[in-house]
Amino acid sequence: MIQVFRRDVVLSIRSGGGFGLALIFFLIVVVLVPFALGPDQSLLAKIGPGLLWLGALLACLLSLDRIFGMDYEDGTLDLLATSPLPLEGVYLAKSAAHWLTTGLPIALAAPVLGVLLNLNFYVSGVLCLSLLLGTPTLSLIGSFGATLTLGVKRGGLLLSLLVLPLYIPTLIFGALAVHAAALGHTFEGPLIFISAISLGAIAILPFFSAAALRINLS
Amino acid sequence: MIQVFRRDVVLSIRSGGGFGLALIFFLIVVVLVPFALGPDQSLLAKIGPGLLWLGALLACLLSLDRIFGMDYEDGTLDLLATSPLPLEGVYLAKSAAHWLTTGLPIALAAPVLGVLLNLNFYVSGVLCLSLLLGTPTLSLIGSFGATLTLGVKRGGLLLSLLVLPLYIPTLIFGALAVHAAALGHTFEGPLIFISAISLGAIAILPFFSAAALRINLS
Amino acid sequence: MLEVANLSVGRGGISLLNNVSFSLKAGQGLVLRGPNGIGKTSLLRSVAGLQRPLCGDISLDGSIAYAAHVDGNKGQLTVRENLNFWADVYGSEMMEVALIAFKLHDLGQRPAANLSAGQQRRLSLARMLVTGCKVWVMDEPTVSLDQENTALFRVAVERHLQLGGIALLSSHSELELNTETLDLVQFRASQRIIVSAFDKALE
Amino acid sequence: MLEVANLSVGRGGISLLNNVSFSLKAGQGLVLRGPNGIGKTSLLRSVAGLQRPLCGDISLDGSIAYAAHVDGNKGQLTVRENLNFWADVYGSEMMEVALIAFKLHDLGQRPAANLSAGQQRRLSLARMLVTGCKVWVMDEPTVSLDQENTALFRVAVERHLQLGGIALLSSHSELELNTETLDLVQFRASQRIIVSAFDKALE
Amino acid sequence: MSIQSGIKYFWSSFWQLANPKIFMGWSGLWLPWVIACTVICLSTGLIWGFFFTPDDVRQGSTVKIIYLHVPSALMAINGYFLIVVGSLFWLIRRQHVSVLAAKAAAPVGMTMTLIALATGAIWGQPMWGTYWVWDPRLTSFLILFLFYIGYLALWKAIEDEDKAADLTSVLALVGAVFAVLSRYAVLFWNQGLHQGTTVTIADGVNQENISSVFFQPLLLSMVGFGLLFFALLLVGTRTEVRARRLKVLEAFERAH
Ligand code: HEM
Ligand SMILES: Nc1ncnc2c1ncn2[C@@H]1O[C@H](COP(=O)(O)OP(=O)(O)OP(=O)(O)O)[C@@H](O)[C@H]1O
Ligand SMILES: Nc1ncnc2c1ncn2[C@@H]1O[C@H](COP(=O)(O)OP(=O)(O)OP(=O)(O)O)[C@@H](O)[C@H]1O
Ligand SMILES: [Mg+2]
Ligand SMILES: [Mg+2]
Repeated sequence: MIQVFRRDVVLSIRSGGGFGLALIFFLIVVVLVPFALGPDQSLLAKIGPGLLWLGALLACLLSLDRIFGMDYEDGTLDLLATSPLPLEGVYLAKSAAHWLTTGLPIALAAPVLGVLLNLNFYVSGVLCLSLLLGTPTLSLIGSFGATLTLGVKRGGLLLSLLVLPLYIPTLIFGALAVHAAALGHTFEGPLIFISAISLGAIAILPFFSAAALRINLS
Repeated sequence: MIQVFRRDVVLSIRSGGGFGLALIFFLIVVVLVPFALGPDQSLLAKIGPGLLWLGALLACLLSLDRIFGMDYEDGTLDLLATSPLPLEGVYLAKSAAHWLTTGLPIALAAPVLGVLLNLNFYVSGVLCLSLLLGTPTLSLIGSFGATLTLGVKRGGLLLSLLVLPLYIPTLIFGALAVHAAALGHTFEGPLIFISAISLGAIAILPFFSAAALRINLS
Repeated sequence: MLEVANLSVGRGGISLLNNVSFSLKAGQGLVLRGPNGIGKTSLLRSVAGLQRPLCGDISLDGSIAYAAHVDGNKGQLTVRENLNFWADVYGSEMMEVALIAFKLHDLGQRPAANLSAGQQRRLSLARMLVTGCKVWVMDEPTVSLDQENTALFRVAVERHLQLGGIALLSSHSELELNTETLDLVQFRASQRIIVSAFDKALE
Repeated sequence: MLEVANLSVGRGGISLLNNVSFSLKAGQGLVLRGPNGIGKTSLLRSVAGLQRPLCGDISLDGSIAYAAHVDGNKGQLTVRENLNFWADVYGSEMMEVALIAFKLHDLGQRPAANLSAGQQRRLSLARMLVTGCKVWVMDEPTVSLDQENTALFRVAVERHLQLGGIALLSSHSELELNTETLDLVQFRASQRIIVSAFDKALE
Repeated sequence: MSIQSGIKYFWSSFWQLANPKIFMGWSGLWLPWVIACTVICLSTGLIWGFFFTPDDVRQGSTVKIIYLHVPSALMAINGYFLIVVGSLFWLIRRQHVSVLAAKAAAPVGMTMTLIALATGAIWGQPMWGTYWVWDPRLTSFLILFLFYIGYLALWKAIEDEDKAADLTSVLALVGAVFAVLSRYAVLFWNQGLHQGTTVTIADGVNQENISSVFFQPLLLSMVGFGLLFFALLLVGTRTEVRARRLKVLEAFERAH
């Protein structure tokens, strides 16, 4: 498992991807929004936290179909499936690698980008925390979706379609936590929900994903 | 050229993609936004037009890397390059197929989704018009970006990164036209700009793209 | 010990091979032969556990390593990194041996994408050595290899058998290995369509 | 008429072959031979116009069709649709001839993804017929083919030559074609590293 | 007969239904009756509701949308439930009929969702002054709609029937878990404008919220929609079974 994780991280860095790109995509979404919505400062400050969560989600989404897609197309997945590694482990390793190269850098950078949208220090901290707790779920659910659409060429959009409804609880609680913090309310409730979803995802998704992988390979 | 266009459309329909999916992704973005930003009706109405433009842009973005990617990976692009078709023609055909399966359905559906964000009939019409004039540019620029990142595996994020800055003028004028219509101002100016950009893209991008293709294949 | 008893395989609702049986003891190899499309790949995939057979039993002791038609190397990783990954996955120490066996040491630092077809193939053959598995299942292993490298392959397989390994191969060319061959034509399924219990009940 | 004069090719900053010259008249074929990694693929790609040669001239009259190591068929399209696409691109009417020449008529409605390796290869060979081009440039065309299908290939090439075509092939196996062969070992570049004008100026 | 053997008998005859041939015979026999009941219930319910009930004091005649809105909303949720159950039976017992029923339920459920959304939107204009608000109930339905589309798209995208059955079943199960999550998340997110549940199966009528003048025809059209759903489900499943048989025959054609 750790080998698969390490290899996936290296591959994503080698292919001009890696930590930087998810981040930059995130940055660009944040930059584009004022163009789309107009430069009204107070409006932007109001929707800032939610936008950052949305941006994180989309950045995550963009790289999903390649989690398993590359290995499926070039035959590596067949080889991995015949190796002694359990498919559950492969799934977890790949999700972890995806998180490390997209979710984590985004979570760490969000407070910095928050400055662009006038978020204060406290809200930024909560944003960062909520992303740290929530992005693993995004990667886990995304990889699960990727195992379902493995055999489908150009499956990127189908994948998004399958995955987005599953993202909604995380998005709601994530945005809720930051909104609550911005209004000075307590934000522990939503954060606990996010963590619970993350833990639940780790607990159940590996089995379903491994099953989907097995089905798709046969 | 017409053959390549026809084949690409068939391929995109066969692979479970086709007209529907870009649309659905667009719908999903519209659905996600209230979760991220909160359900405040007047706020959503205010940012609605911009959001729809942003959604169209992102839906377009998600399917870009497959325009040339599939053909490159399975060797078809080599074969096309040695065929009597000019690469400029291949580029145009592929852009057109991409537009037909993403841009066009999105433009036509935008007025319907406008209902979700409380846009009135008049503004929806302008939105539809601006998308009809603007989405060809998105496909053309996107395919151009795809020719640049051809050799890069998992190039999806890099591609978005290259392409997004080029999308900004179209996005600005597109959103501007709809904002202007919402405020009751004239909107012809921005629409003319969008059309000019589209025409410019058709005029110059084929040559650059063909050059990029040639470089990437050698 | 690899034992295949009364195995039937099919693809896409059509049965291909019926009642294939063979058994390989430690040190034995078997080359499957048969015209294009008879079902060699399907059979090998079934043995490797990648495809559910229609019926029949496959029993083996020892671990299995599979090499498909395609190479499955990662173009962005160097030759060494590719092998190293599989060595890690299988917990083996055979890297250097494999590099030498297939004359890859000079290419060690080269990204796999920049290899020629034959060099790629050598890399995927080296991978089999690296796995340290007892049973090798290989689908047309010598494709794209020149004569010299085919000889390297022959040596590797013969060594593997001498050390008590098992090899199940398919090939269209003469491998000149000291192993038995099995012509699959005799097993070609006559009643071609697979009818599942569900479909049967429909009639 | 295909004429290659003093051609040098390289890859990734390393020169591979120097001063290759040959000329093929209508009806002539040439099989390139040489060990793995010598530069056969690079040479063929240069001839097909996919890769810029380091120096030398390639002149040909007539159109060229190229078949690479990989098949390049679209898995989601059927065999017929695949061929039909290329027939459209080349504006040719040879579809049915090609289907028959490579015994693909029974597989016409099958999506290419569901073909075996040898059937895929037949499809990409049929594609060459469909192009109707005069010059065929093919990189290891008989990989994965069984004997019967190799014979079909041989017939197709010989017919092509009889009709005044030209064929430039590379192969590791004995093709038994009635053509000349050219061993590339004699052209192997001695001074391996390519120094571009820019790099030269730096010295 | 002891209770245990009774239960056993029930299950064995229940699984018998999953045999395609028995299913086809059984469903062919019952289908006309189901359709007849559907027509009777639905037409009386709707005609009674539309023409023989008074206008509401506050809502005027728009209240009559309720006879379409509420039943279709219920059936939309029902469809989802059926998909999950059918998928579960398929994954556990490999019963083709159950997964084909799940597949057949999807388009029906999706249409019901669409009807609920459309009638709701039309109702919303006079009631709330807008076609759409981001209310939890409404939003949940939009998500449900998306799920239906995704489920159907996955069926369509995968060529091999059994593989598609497996993968869509996995999706349905995971989707069910997240659907429950979403339902609660959405409640946290927004309290909403939409009416609370006033019709519950358990206590029949809640007189405070809805008077029996409206309730009786509503109940009838709800039963009618239920029967309609069942009828469409039977038709759909029979079509899927036939399509499956056709595929086998086609393969035979090609092979011989
Ligand atoms: C597009 C928007 C709408 C959707 C998706 C929607 C959805 C639903 C659903 C799912 C139910 C059944 C809930 C249950 O019984 O548990 C329901 C019932 C109901 N809806 Fe809507 N609705 C929408 C708009 C409206 C509007 C605009 C009104 C009018 C003010 C309305 C009034 C009602 C009423 C009175 C019920 C019956 C409540 C009950 O007895 O349970 N709905 N709706
Ligand atoms: N989905 C499918 N539907 C129908 N037939 C299929 C499907 N997939 C594969 N086949 C057929 O199954 C047969 C066996 O394929 P397989 O790849 O096992 O052959 P093979 O013996 O390995 O051939 P080759 O020597 O060409 O590699 C082929 O005739 C192929 O056309
Ligand atoms: N980017 C690169 N950098 C350095 N060397 C490269 C690069 N790409 C290819 N090569 C080398 O160029 C040589 C020629 O490759 P080519 O594919 O032309 O060989 P080939 O004769 O076709 O071999 P084969 O018989 O194995 O197909 C090989 O030795 C290969 O390792
Ligand atoms: Mg095979
Ligand atoms: Mg080569």
